[in-house]
Amino acid sequence: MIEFYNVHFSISNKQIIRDASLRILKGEFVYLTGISGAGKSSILRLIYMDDLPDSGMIVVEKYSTAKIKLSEIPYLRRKLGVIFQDFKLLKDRTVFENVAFAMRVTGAKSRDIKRRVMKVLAEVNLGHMRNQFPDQLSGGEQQRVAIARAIVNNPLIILADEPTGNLDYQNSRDIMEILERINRQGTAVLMATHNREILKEFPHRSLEVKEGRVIGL
Amino acid sequence: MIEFYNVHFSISNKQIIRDASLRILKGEFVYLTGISGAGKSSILRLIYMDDLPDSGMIVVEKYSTAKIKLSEIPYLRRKLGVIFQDFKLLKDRTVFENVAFAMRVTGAKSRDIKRRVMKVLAEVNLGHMRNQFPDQLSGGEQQRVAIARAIVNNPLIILADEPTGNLDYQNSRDIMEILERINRQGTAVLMATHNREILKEFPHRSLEVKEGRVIGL
Amino acid sequence: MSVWFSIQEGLRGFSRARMASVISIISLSAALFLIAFFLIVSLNMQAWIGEFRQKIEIEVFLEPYLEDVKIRALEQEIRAFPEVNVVEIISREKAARRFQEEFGRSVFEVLEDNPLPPSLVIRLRENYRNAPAVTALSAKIGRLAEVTDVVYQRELLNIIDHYLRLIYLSILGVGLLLLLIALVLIFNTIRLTIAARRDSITIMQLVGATRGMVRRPFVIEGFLQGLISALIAVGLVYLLVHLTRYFLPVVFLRWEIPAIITALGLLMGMLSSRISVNKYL
Amino acid sequence: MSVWFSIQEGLRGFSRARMASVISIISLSAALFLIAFFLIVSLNMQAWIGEFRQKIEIEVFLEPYLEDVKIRALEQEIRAFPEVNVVEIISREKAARRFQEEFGRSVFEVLEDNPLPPSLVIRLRENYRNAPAVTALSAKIGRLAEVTDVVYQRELLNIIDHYLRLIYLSILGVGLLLLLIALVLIFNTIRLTIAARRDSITIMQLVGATRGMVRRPFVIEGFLQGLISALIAVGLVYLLVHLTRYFLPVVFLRWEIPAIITALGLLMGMLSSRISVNKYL
Ligand SMILES: Nc1ncnc2c1ncn2[C@@H]1O[C@H](COP(=O)(O)OP(=O)(O)OP(=O)(O)O)[C@@H](O)[C@H]1O
Ligand SMILES: Nc1ncnc2c1ncn2[C@@H]1O[C@H](COP(=O)(O)OP(=O)(O)OP(=O)(O)O)[C@@H](O)[C@H]1O
Ligand SMILES: [Mg+2]
Ligand SMILES: [Mg+2]
Repeated sequence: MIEFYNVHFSISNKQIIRDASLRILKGEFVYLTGISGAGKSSILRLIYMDDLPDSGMIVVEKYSTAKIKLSEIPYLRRKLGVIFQDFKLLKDRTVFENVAFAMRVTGAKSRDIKRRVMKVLAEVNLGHMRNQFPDQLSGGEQQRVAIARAIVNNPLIILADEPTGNLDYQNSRDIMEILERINRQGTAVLMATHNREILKEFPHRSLEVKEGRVIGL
Repeated sequence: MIEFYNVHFSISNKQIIRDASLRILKGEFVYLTGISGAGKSSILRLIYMDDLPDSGMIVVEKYSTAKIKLSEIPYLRRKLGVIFQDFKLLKDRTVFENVAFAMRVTGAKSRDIKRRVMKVLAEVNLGHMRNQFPDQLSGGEQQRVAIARAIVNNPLIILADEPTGNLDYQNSRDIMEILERINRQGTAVLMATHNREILKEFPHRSLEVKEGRVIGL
Repeated sequence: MSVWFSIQEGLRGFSRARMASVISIISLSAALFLIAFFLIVSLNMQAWIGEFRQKIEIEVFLEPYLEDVKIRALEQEIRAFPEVNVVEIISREKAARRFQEEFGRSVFEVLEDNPLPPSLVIRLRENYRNAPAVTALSAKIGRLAEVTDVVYQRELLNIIDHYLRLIYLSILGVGLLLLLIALVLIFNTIRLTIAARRDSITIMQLVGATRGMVRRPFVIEGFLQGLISALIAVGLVYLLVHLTRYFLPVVFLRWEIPAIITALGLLMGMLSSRISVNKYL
Repeated sequence: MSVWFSIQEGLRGFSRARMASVISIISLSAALFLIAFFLIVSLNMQAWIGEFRQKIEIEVFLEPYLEDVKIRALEQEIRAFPEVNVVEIISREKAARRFQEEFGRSVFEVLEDNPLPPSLVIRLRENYRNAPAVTALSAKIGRLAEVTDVVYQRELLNIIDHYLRLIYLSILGVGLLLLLIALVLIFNTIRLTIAARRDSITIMQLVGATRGMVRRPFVIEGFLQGLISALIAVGLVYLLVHLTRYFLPVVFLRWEIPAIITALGLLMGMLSSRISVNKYL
């Protein structure tokens, strides 16, 4: 599902990932840990191909960095559900529109979009906030919108970057349960997190990013 | 230091805080908890007077919402150090400039600014990143810049909104130790957090925001 | 499906960034109005110059005591020339009246007899109202029997020809300049509004939108802005022409001007949007 | 201290938002150039109109056989009038030459004697080159002894007076219009660049900056943008005038134009910034 082969990656002469290799199978649930600035978000960015590696190869589903065309990247991304660390919500759209947008780009029908978006908003306990704009939401509410958008398309893989950083214990558990349920339905989940309580309560395989390498724990 | 007297606050017809009263003394360290969307950030916003209450009164240091003039608010804010939940870094300035800006508005001398900024950046383990721009930083690094900016002026009160949400265990402990040290020097700290590990390891008085009210635990 | 998506997104984007849209439309209208205004001025100037050239005359002096029949025969002959539009006969009596006007005295004050010759005044067809054509025609007429002299304002004609070429060149220069300025202003305005939304552009792509899906709504928005601005500019132009008519009855407007303005607005709106958004794709 | 802070911040802001600054400066230059261009055109037009009015003449016909001494005496008398600038004597011989030019035949072809009277051609002082003054002066001169007739192109003069008023009105109208368009464009451009930085404005205030501390750097930035744009516009104007001189030797430039443009650039840069930033304070 996701494979890194000796990946090197640097930005503006700064080596961020050096010789990282990893493999995540279909339907796996994997944590990505490491101290602040270790390179967790960079690894996720390489997976959704916002950046491409300097050397080595990354294979995500049927797409490989060795031969993917720029025009194919959007289609790769539609198979991924990404929860960005900084949420990346569209400021000029309501909660509903933000989540719906990810479905609209796939060409889904309005009626299906409406039904499905309402359903995932309810799952993250935000049904009543669908007409608010992002800057009218609390930090945790924004994070839950980002989560809703990531799962709305029933993706093959979920990339979750610190998805509970702004959530209280109960909301965090709810989100984890959603992710585990989706995972049980066959979706692979790769989740970067610092939350040791979560790691303990919802145990899964962990990978640690350290000095630019990925180490299985 | 900080007093709320029967504060009511609503935005666009939505009642967010109802009849909240609290008192935080000089040099106290107080946690603010509550589920996502409870109103923690709103209470902090009322303290730094980005919003004013509909009724009731808030007193912060020598400033009271009952009689503060708009032109006095900047002077109130210079006595506070705020770590915003969404960091609120200036995107077009480097790490150094972001932290320095909070000092420059107070009219500090360039030489003092330089020395002090370097010092607080070192404290949050970011000395080597002083010339990067915020979007060249990881989430946790951005959060630490926000923390550095909040403490750079040796404020009377620190308002910290989820300051460890994007930090690993070790960095979180480092930050907590910085906050406790500053607190011991007489600075009051009001910290909104969901991190139960932190609450357990660094025990202090806790206030819970629930249904718009503030409850002492 | 995808077209409908683009149109919906374009319309929404338009109302979403309302402040920026309003500012763009104001600026675009102003720039388009400028061009329309220039087109009207140059169109009217061209008309005035045409009127002016119409007044070019060649005066053909005939034998002093030529009979009326012969004069008329000569008039017929000259009228048949392809260059000639109108021929007016100035009889000896008319010439005497002209003398009075010119010199403040009647010919008959000094003489019983009128010594002034009859003449023909020739006006030219449109394509021949210039110095070379007039010179050629004068030479041709000068060779006719019974013609004593052919007079035209050679100097004036040269000056007119010279200055009118300059005026045409100036109009062309000013026009190109204004067009350039307007294009730059329109492009810059749209570019600024799109730069303000570059975060959104990035996010849309991260969420799986293709470049076309991101670009097309912006192009449609640009189209709409161009359209609305062009309509406003055309409205202002009509208003201006209407008001100006109170002072200058000659001002007129051709349907081509609204058409040019609208086409320019649409094209620039779409093109500027496209180029600007491509910077962030 | 605070002044130094503002200047530093202003300069930094200028280089920080480089793309927006460059776009603003291009747009501002274009708008200022437009105004400068219009000022030059209207200045030159005014000069041309002045030249044209200089050519207004009154022709005073005298008794046919008046002696030269008396003609000269009359010339002296008329020259003393406050309205009169230059008086030229057209002797009888000169009049004969004019006749030849006008009618294509020599006076001496028909007559031994020259029947044409001498005359005086009067050019006027600047303030009297208009229809009412000319009419009044003509009447006054007509009453002098030995003057038989006073001739001037009454109709032409009326037309000139009428059209020149219209031209002045048009220039004024066009000028106000262009000024308005330029002001709108400058204001909108600056407003868009500042709107793009409203997040920064909010953050600065949250961190303890006073309204003045936020506002002043933007005003200084606007000042700089205005200054640079004005310099570019003035440079372009000089270039344009220089190039135009190859075609139209009359084009000239007064030092007031660069001054006006620069003042306008500075003022609009500062004012637009101030108004725009105040929206977010
Ligand atoms: N555009 C950039 N230019 C320069 N350095 C960058 C850039 N983006 C990221 N970095 C650096 O790369 C390193 C890894 O960043 P990354 O965001 O992957 O860390 P992370 O593991 O997600 O950290 P966190 O837990 O704090 O989010 C950081 O030190 C960061 O400063
Ligand atoms: N501008 C606004 N307009 C409307 N509602 C708002 C606005 N700002 C905040 N709210 C609402 O007020 C409530 C409290 O928000 P607040 O940010 O204080 O929550 P919080 O306790 O900080 O939550 P979190 O832990 O998720 O950050 C939320 O339900 C939020 O949606
Ligand atoms: Mg990260
Ligand atoms: Mg909050």
